Amino acid sequence: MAVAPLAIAVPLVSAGLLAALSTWMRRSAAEVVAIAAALAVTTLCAILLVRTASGAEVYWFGGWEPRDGIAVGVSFTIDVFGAGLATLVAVLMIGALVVMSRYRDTDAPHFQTLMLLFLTGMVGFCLSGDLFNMFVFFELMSIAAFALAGYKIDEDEAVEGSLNFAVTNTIGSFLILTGIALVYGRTGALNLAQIGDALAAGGPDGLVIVAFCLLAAGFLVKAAVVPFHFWLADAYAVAPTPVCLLFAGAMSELGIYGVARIWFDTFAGTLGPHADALRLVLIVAGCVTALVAGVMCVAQDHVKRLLAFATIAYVGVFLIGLGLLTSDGIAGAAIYIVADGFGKAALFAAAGIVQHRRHRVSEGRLRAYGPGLPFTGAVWLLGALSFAALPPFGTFFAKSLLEDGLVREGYGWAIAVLIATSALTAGAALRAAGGIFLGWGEPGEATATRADEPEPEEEGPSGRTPAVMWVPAAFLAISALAIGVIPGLVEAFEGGAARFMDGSSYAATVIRGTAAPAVEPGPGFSAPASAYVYSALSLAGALGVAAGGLFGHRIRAPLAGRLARTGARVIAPLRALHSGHVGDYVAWLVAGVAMLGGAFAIALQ
Amino acid sequence: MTAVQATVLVVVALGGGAVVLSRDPARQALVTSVFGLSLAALFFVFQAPDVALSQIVVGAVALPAMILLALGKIRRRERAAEQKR
Amino acid sequence: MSALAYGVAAWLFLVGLYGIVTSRNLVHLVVCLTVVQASTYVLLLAIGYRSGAAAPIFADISPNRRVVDPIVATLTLTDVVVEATVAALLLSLAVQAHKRFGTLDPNEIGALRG
Amino acid sequence: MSPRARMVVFGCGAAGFAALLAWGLAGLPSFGHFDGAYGQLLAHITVPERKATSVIAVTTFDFRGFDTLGEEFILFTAAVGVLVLLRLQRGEEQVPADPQTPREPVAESLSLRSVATALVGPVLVLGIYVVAHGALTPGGGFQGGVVLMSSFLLVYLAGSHLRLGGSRPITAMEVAEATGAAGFVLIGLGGLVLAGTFMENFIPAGTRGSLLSGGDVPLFNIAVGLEVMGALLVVLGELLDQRLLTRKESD
Repeated sequence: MAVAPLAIAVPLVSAGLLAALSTWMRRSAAEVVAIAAALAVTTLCAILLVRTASGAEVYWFGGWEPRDGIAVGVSFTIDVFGAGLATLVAVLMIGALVVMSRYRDTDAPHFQTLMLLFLTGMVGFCLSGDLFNMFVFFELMSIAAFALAGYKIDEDEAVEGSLNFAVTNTIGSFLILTGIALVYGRTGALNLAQIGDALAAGGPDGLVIVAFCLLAAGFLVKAAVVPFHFWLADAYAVAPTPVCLLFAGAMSELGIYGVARIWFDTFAGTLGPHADALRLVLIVAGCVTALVAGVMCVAQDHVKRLLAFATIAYVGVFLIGLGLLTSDGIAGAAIYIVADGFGKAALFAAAGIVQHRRHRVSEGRLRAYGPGLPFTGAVWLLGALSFAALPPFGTFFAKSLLEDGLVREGYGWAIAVLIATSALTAGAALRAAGGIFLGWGEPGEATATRADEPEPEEEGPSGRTPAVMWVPAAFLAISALAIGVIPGLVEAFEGGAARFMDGSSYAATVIRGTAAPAVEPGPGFSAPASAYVYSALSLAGALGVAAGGLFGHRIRAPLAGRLARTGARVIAPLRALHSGHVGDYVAWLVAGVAMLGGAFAIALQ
Repeated sequence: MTAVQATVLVVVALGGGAVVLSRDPARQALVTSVFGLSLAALFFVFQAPDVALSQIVVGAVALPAMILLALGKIRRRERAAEQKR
Repeated sequence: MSALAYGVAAWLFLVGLYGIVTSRNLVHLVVCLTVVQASTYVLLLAIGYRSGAAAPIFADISPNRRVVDPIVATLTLTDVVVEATVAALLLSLAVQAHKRFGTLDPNEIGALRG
Repeated sequence: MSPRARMVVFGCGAAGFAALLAWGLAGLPSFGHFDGAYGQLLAHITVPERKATSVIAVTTFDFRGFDTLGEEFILFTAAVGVLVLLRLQRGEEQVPADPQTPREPVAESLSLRSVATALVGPVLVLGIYVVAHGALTPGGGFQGGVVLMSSFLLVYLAGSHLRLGGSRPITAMEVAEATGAAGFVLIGLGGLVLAGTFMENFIPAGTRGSLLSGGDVPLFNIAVGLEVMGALLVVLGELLDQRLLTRKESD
């Protein structure tokens, strides 16, 4: 029964051990300890995942069980999505730790210590069933992430990116804390299930709406939804590549998970009647995020910054899925998170190899090298095709579920946004592939940032790719592909989504200890023909974007010139907004909270 | 609400504004220390002595110390850079 | 009168944000962030206060005495620790920023664009 | 954005945010009339079930002890983070800031030094007292840990070198904080092994009011005290660092 606390205790004790012995411990020993701890966490989370397939599991710390419906202690309430996300995090952590073993200047074992603490924060956040406890683990995750993002302190961009990250996300945490205070003031409870029960008893009023708005805004700052997103590109572009695997593959997604968790377990009971209006708000926010970030993604020359904007674009897609508030949408978003998490992590790993071999991250400059790095190119191509949501990638099934859900709820127009996002991000990634691995396009002088020629991250000769770099990259890329061919995958996720959305049986399990009712297995899923059409459209769009980027300068037609000028006119002010100035970012954050609050006030009143 | 509580609340509100408006960080460290103490007083009158103690040790001692030490470190570097020139 | 306590919390949040947005010095900015955080302390403890109640420490009061809410105090204790840690990390970053850019003014720091 | 544009964006946002906060805060129970069942339940079961007098201490370390576990590791993370962010870079070496006054911020006057020396003992004792009485009166591991930290700072102020076991003081402090943090988890694991649940109390509660009452709460307090003292000393020590980092090639 003690699996859940061990998933927290093992990495924490290991982290303490590493720090205590830091002066005397050899780097290789630290790596072994860290990887062993990550493996243990993966195993424990996988056990939880299997065990919770039939219903949520509750663990009361200190043995303080609820009395008369009042939670005395803190609980982990583990359901299949929470355990699944924790497992994903732990798997990506293993990959990151392996890649990191060739990382130079790791200041071992402090890097490993921070990574384990980061892991614990994320796992705890996924498993927790208590609002304040979620905040505590959220903070643990954030603080470790700030330090990891600023790890390369000898680069200007790392210091600035980490500062922007830390300031904006800390304000996000205060929004969450204010939301917690409001909820506690109303219900006198902190356990999610108990809050849900208490809120459902009263009607929705200003306090409930504002509390939900503040909590959601805080989580969406971490998820980087427009206009809270500015920090993300700054931080992800400069963080060490192994850390990026986790940032892009899991951390942003946890913000979306947080919003989903508090909606279904606590607020749906009272705000549920207004779900239609909330759906509109969330889907519109998701669409804006996906499109803005998709366009910015195409406009990037810095390879890691390009991937960072792709991350934001997919956060928008996940938000669309969550916004549907139906089991199709949730299951689609969940499959998307897993498949896209592996795909993006593979792309970042490939970017790390490119940086190792070429000492460059500017796409324009990398074009000058001509064809090369075929293996890395293959990994990159898989990642790019995963963006395009081609069958049989997991993203294909996720996207077709979302399309189904959108049509069913009357948001068919949003399918165009999904296709555009796939086309823009995959197009940018394919353009980069053509430039970096085939040497196509015109070599350019980079202007975007000063981080064009960072110090090489890894030690050792850069003439070949070490196994610890290509094995994880290949593993991640193949996982992104393999997710899609697991039989019964979609049905399993739909069952999980149905459980995840059932707030009342969640509350019954936590407060009264009753087992969750069995979920009727849904009908088998097969992607409709339209999904293949949409997928072909995405791919065509992507190829168009890539070709335009690589060969557009050769076309002398006046129409092409006008198109390019219009594009530049759209992108220039958008780029100017991403100023790197922390004051700007905070101003936008406050404006974003106000906008979200206004939208919620109109929608939920 | 008692008059004492109301008074301390007003002091805290003014203190917060004063911290923000002290644009010179060294002076701000001092103002922060006073602000931290006023918060501690507020927690005492809100019947939270544990929090008040924590606030005294963190807000009035540890935090200003960290600010001054960080400023000191920055100044030392500035001075060293000047000497080199 | 109850508006005063909650109003002070809202005021601290907003004035701290104003300081952050207009700050010309990273160290100043970090301190403004602690003002925002102070807003959460005030809010939590104001919510948990009960008129005429004692602190929930039964060393020298009767077990039946009306006491203020102990939970908010516990939450605030955690919050205070978070303040210290965030401030420590951000001040370290400010020190590094000065080393890299030679200034603490966010207007003059600018490595990341677009 | 220009400062003016930034202020416009912020001004509009802040107005909306203020309205939002006002709307939400208006729904709270009026000041002094909060009646949360959770807090009152804990207030009433603390003395009979845990034999400790401080509800806050028992809530912090037992009922909601798991939050405190996370909190301790937040502090721990920050200390490790500061060590990482302020570490020496390749190509940098440690040089004294100013050879004439190698220990600049130390109190210069003799009287201040003697005062500092005289205070070390009492402050140390006070810190230990605050840590030890955490289950009974206000205070506890966290507050005591900061007081303990101050006593070490006084040692520094008084001008004595802090040399523990021949290693760098920061190393010793890192060991202290890591031991405290890991110790907290290990006590929790003790509950798992001896009582069946992680962080469950496994020590007899003792009699109300005595120093060792409250079961494992005093143990947790000691772990936290060690952790807080070590972590804060690491942070302050790194910021205090007398050495200046300069590029080797520029010398």
